[in-house]
Amino acid sequence: MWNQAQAQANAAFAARRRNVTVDPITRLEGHGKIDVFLDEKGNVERAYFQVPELRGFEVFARGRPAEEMPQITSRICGVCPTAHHMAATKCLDSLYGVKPTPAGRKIRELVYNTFMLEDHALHVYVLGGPDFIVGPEAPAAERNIVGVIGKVGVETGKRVIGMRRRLRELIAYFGGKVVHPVLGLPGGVSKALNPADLPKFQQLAKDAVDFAQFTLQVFKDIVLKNSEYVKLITSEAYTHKTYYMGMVDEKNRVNFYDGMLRVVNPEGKEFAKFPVENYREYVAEHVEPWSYMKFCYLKPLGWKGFEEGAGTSVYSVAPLARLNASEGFSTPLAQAAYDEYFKTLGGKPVHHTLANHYARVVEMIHAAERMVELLNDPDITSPDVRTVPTNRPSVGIGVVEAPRGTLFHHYETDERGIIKMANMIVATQNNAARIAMSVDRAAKALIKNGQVREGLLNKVEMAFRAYDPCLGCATHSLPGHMPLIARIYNHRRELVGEIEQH
Amino acid sequence: MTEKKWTPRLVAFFCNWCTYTAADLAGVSRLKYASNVRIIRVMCSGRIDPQFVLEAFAKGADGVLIGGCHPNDCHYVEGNYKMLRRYRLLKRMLADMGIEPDRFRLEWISAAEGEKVKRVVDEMVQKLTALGPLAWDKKLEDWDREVKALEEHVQAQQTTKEVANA
Amino acid sequence: MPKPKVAFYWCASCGGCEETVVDLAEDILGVVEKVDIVLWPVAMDFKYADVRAMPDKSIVATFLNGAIRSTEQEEMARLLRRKSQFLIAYGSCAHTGGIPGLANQFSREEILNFVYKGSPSTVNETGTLPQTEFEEQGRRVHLPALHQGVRSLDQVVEVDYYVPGCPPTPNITKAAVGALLEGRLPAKGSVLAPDIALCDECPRKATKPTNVAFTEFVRPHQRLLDPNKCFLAQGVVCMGPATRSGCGSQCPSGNMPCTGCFGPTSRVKDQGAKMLSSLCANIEPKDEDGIDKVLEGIPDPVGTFYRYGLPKSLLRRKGGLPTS
Amino acid sequence: MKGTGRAYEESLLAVMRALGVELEEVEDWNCCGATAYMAVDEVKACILASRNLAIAEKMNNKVMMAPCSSCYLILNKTKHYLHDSPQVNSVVNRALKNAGLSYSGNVPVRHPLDILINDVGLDAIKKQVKRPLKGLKVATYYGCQIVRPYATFDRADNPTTMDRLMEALGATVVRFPLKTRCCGASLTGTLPEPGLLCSYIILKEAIRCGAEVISTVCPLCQFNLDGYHDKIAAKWEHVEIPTLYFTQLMGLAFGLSERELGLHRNFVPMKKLPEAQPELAVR
Amino acid sequence: MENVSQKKNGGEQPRIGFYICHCGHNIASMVDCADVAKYVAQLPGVVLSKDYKYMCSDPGQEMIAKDIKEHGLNRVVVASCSPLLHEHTFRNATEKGGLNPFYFQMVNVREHDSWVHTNREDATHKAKALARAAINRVAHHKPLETKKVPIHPDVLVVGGGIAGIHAAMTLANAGKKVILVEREPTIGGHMAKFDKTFPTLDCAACILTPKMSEVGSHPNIRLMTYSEVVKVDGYVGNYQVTIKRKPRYVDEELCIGCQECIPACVFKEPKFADEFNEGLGKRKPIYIPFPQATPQVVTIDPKVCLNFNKKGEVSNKCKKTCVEACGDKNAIDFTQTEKFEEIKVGAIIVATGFKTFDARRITQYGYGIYPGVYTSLEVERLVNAAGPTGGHVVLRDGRKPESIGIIHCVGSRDEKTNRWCSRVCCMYSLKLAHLLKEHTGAEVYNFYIDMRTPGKNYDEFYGKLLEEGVHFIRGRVGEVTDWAFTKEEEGKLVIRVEDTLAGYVRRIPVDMVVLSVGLEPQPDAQDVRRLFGMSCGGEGFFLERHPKLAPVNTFTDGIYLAGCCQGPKDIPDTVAQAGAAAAEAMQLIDRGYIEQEPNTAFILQDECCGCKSCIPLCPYTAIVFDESTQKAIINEALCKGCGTCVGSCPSGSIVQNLFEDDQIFSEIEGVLSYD
Repeated sequence: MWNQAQAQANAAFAARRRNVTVDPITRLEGHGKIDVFLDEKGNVERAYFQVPELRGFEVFARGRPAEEMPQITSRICGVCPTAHHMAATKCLDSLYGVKPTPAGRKIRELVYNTFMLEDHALHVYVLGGPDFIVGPEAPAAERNIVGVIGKVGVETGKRVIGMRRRLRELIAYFGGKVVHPVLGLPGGVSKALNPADLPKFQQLAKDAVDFAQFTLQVFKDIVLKNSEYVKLITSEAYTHKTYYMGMVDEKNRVNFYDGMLRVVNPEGKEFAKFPVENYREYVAEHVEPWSYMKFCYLKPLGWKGFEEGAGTSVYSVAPLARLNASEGFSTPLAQAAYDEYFKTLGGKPVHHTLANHYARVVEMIHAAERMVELLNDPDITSPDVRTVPTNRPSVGIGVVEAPRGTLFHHYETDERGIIKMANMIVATQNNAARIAMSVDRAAKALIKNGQVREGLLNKVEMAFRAYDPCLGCATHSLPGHMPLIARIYNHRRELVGEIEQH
Repeated sequence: MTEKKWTPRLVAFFCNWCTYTAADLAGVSRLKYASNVRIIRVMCSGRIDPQFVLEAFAKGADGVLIGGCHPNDCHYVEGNYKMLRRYRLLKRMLADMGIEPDRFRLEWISAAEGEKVKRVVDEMVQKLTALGPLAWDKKLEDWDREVKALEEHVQAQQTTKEVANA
Repeated sequence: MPKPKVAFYWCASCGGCEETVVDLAEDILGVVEKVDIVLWPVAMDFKYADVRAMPDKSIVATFLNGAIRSTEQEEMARLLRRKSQFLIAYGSCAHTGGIPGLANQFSREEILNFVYKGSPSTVNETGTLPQTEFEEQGRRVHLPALHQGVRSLDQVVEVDYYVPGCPPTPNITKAAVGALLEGRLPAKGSVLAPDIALCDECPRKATKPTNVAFTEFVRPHQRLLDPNKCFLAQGVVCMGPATRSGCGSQCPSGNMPCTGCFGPTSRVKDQGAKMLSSLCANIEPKDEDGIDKVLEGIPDPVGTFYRYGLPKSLLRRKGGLPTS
Repeated sequence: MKGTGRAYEESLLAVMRALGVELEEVEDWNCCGATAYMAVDEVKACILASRNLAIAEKMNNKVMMAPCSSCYLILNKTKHYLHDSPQVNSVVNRALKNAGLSYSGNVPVRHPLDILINDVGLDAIKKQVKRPLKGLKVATYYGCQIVRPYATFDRADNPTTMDRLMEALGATVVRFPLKTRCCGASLTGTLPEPGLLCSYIILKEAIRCGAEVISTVCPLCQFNLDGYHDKIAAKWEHVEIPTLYFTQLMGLAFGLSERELGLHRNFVPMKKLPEAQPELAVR
Repeated sequence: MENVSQKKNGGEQPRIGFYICHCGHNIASMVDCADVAKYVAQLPGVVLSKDYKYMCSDPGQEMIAKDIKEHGLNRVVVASCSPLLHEHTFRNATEKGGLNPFYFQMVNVREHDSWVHTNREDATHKAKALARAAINRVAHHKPLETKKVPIHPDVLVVGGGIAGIHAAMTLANAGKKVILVEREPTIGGHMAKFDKTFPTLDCAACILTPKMSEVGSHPNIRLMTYSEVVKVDGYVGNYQVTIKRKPRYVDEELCIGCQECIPACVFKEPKFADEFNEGLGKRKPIYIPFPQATPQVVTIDPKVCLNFNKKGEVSNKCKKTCVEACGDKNAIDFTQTEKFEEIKVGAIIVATGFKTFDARRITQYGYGIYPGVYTSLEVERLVNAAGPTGGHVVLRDGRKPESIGIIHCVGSRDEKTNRWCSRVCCMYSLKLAHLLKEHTGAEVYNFYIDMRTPGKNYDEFYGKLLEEGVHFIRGRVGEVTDWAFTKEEEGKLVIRVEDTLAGYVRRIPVDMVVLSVGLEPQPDAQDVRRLFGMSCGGEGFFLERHPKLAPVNTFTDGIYLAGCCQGPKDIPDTVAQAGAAAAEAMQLIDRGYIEQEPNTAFILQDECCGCKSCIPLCPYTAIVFDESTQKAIINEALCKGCGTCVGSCPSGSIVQNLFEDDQIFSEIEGVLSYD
């Protein structure tokens, strides 16, 4: 029996081996790769944006007890582990058909919004923000946290760092660890909030709201007041007309933790609104032979290629998309910022990729306000944090809005709750097609008649850094910062240029 | 070594008081059994650390046999039960790692049962012969070769690069 | 005198290790002053070319996290090995293979086939798979090849020290950096964490009785867990006794059992085997059926005992899989 | 059994009916190839026997009951041969194939005694007893074949199943050392002298042991012990004692009529019959 | 506890000396010793590698000592027989050479190789692999000190038959304190029931009873009759034994054995089966088994005494005339109850004897069916002057037998019952044939399979019987019945047998049939085995440590075997073996201490995390949790060295001396690396 299996495996391997050519002289680790091919005139014929790695969590999840998935899948990404942890935990609720206790649910939401705020802050100040705060033209060596601190002042820097630490303390309080927390179990969470600790967290929440608004102010002062930046944001190079997806509550307001999924078309009209359990009817993944990343599209429309506008089936997620796909926020300050956001950028929907940065700041405010609400909820300190599941498990689907967009987990188990099948669609993957388009667009816009202009790569990098692509999630490679290597081939397919950018 | 045809390699861990003595008895009684078995003596089957079993497989054993006193007869009261409990889960885990159940066996053999030593060893060697080589040590070597190959290539490539730079 | 050169790098990891370094927060600034960081992609720009250009051994210490799965990662690991005096395997993946190491129970083909063909949301009539070399209208693009299995760093290059954990805590990271800068280094090959198991620092230690005999194993979701009582005393599998301490027993403080990310002590070759041995020996029943009944509580021994260390276990990889 | 053993069949069927045991006659059964044939050509005998087994298997019965000791022995012997010897097995199955049959060895061959004691059970039998054989002294005679060489349901040296059965019927079982001694049946045909001697010894000893009736399990034995009293008287002395099938005795105890039990077919009449219990006498 | 092995082994480079023993031809015939030596010579750390005819011989041992000095060896490996046989020999040799004896490792290439394999190439191959394992292992050895534990000087003897009696006397006369435990009311065992003993025909009682009374009065012997061992704890040199004393309702101290109580009993006539006379005689509820019983103390049988009810409780229904008869001696005490007593001893001799085969199991011989059929043991009583018939051989129906058949091998050499030969039956059958002929003048027939008469003057005795005109018919008897075929047979028992010498089946009518029943293990042998941690052979007799070299030792040190509990044997062999067992016990306790294998375990205090996993695993509660240090510690004195805790310590913080992880890992690596 087992011998047969071995034989088959070997045969399969031998068969594959013929087309897997192990090429040891490979690209350097961690690079997203862009191969640009020119036509006779020296204009861009085609640019390939590649993601070079794959780990296969879906497969090695098999045979594991379902309750371990929140901890196992959080290792997909160490930057947004809480997103995976929470999606998996909700997936367990659905798997065991168990409803979390009020306290259990609210603690999850609290932790999740805290994480949202913390993660967005990381991006704004450390990963993506420097492009604007320090400036896109600034020397690379300064476009980092140190540079940011230089720009906004050590005090602010300390404030940012301090706030992030306190936010992460709250996550650690419930999750044991900040990176890869352990609180999630079907029917609730593992640990209750000790009333004695409530005040310090309430204080934190208040400070968080101030911090979020302060951040919005910083963004306005440094970015919006700078017409150069605004021109950049709204420029054609960074604009794609696609569909947008996001999770909304019963009133179509943004919700990170729970709700229905809503999709709007390039005109901003509702295209679909569906319960997460039906995701397979709306979302599909397309495979290209030149990347380990799969490309999502709207299943009812079919794969139409890397097209935009009316004919496209490509959709986008993450802050920009969430705001486009919703009709506001449930909290006042965020709602105000929401209205101002669309006013500033000329109404819904906003197609400017770089507007993600702005939308992100708006979301920070909502996350902070939710923290306040939840910490003032009497349920939050109830010791009754978990319902022990009693139903026979079979299929579970759990979805949350990760900082970088909609995150799908889907498990099928045997009656003991042992995983038979696991499927995950991670945030960045939803954006993969649009990112590829952005790269292609940037290349076409910036390479003319064989003239490869300097700064090309930074511009290209900005194009997708705005998505805050977590390729750690999508496959692997580094979160936020995406080192690049671009190779330029002429129409005779000869390598004519190679530029590294870090 | 001249290349002779493959025969299974069976590592046996026998407790000093019952099974090892039984193996001695088998000798004294001049019973004849397969020479593939290699007996390692421990004081009690309770001493047998699952690490030993894994190590034996990893180092190339095709099968592992554990011998202890019959239930209630353990020289140390209950050591054999401790081993039995480990055995039940270890066997399942080995299966999950692709090692067939027939390759791992626990037998109670009392000091008087030299006959049984013969029987069990012969049976097991027969089963292992049927199963064919496990050769875990070779598997790991092959696997290491996967990276060694690249190392050499990189070395070569590196030198050429340096030459180019210079 | 010039500041010692230090590098941080990542292979097949989730980025969580990098987060930990960022989590040193204020301390980062401190570190930055003491050393000259020549490579830290997560937070600072640099050029690989510069690294390649450096003379061998010119980097004092490289902290490398992540397991080795692709040819790229392997090549980079070799490069940094050459350039560094000390290569430090940072975090579970580099140390023992980490959670991605669980892929060693499956073949590369199983993974590719499910991800690109089998998964319920994938539409792939043509059965396309990513190719290491792909050509369309003469345009040829490459992808790095995936290795058959996942490896810990020391299964690819020589490693001087290990910093365990998934991720390592800021404390032991600080301690490690400190030890390096002040040259207080233990024997080569040491793990830079206490060589004593987790119970030693676990706040629940006192609540473990001396006569635990398991009549059942409880999976965490099956019962409400006492937030103060030893998990083993509650019948919940906790890897603490077989796992290095140094993390400050974070998971137990989150009211969940230890899953073993710090790896075994220096005296143990195979963390899983040891934990299995200790748990089983203490089972109450004496008859096979009774024993098996109790063991039903451990449905996935490999995932339970080798959650972070399958590639570094004695067997390393499931048998019968292609090896190269 | 249709011939000499007629009474056995009748009584057996009657008793089993009373006990609610379903019996199905093997369709188109043939001679088991016993005694004579077995002595000449074992393999051919096996083929004969296995044909019956094959048919029984085809009729998917659970067990095959062989009331005749010879048949019981031969069928079992055949089973053993087929099981132990691949050669015999192949020969036999080839032969069966021609007849469109096959035998896998699934149907066990069992003796009525075995079934009565171990399946039906003495309690069930006791329940059926209407006229206990009070005070009737029985010598239980098993004959040479049902416990040798395959002592499957009783021990070879000193079988007791029939003893227990008779006691259950209320009879008194006398100690009878010749329980399993040969009755000489197969000899009487060819060499009358020693054959009759065997029968004589058994009858004589039964009487000496104080038996009023011999209970037997085998048509041959019954015929032999029952049929030659005058010849024996002529040669040695007059030893008259009735020899009944154990099933006939059961029938009597169950209150069945002598006719349905075929008692009229016996040469030596059963003089002392258990007298009806008053309350039962009414019907 | 500071066992030396916590010191690392100096870290000096191993310089290993390897020796492979030919053991005459035992090893050399199947293993190419020279080739093995050649192979080992090139292994790392090996400085010399030799093969030699007899390593265990003096020259062999001296060679080791000499080489150590000359070649500066610091490790020694010998490949020869089983370590259970000669490990100590070679450790001493190693020590003579000035090394710590535990720098030695032994390879078993005889019992585990040359003796069990048939292909020289394979056997040699295996020898190399095993040798390599030992070479690997010995490099990890550490210096150890054997622990000396004092031995309790007293000895326990279990069973008061001739074996137990002789062993007890031997020890007592050597000045050892002995506790002799017997479960019956008197010592004497089977031998006390015999009439005469073969081949000398001297009266058993005459030679046994003096020994019995000696035992009873010996200052060094404490006699505990009507008692049973129920629990044995401890280990060699220090056993704690719990003994159950059954109430005999008579105070042994006060009873003087006058036996006036017996006639006084309310039962005027003895009417209960008398065990001592195999039920052929009768006794009263208050009785003494036989006149020379030791101790001379009566016993009351509550099962039949009127003063007890069915449940065996005192009912005081009886007039208790016995108590009156006893008068002011006040020996009779109905208040007695079961008592348990714990004693300490250094060594134990098990002499629990045998039981005779139950002849009922062979129904065709008619025992229990025909009154004329007897067992040999019954006949012993029948011919005995002190027996139930006063030595007159009369059948149960009062007749005097004119013809007697003695059937041999009843329950011996028989696939259906017991496979083994009981060794004594042929001889005692001859003895009984003689005695019966002597007493009755009857015709005596012996039915035998083979006559087995090895032993001093045994075969001569057989010859004597032939001259006496006893008939010998070779053939296993088919059946014994009472049905007559001819006039002569009427009223007789007819023995049907195939006379394999004459070659035809015979019917032999006799008046009396004697079944020479074989010897079997005691029915409770398995429980006793567990009690003392011994093993049983397939047939159920206790297993000796080595059939040749340790015939009275068991696998448990300090526990020895004597008499038929180890296997059927006659009186002289039994006595000789009892003496040997006594000598073994003496050489143990006279040493005053025993050296314990230093294979105890200890916990690395700095490394133990205090998870307490090991504590419940120790069957000797040697592991305790030290609240002050919050770590577990092992009490070395209590540790027996099973290593279960070591194999189970999740952080590898427990070490077992002599069986350290590294040592075993290196052994595994070794056995697999040579291929």
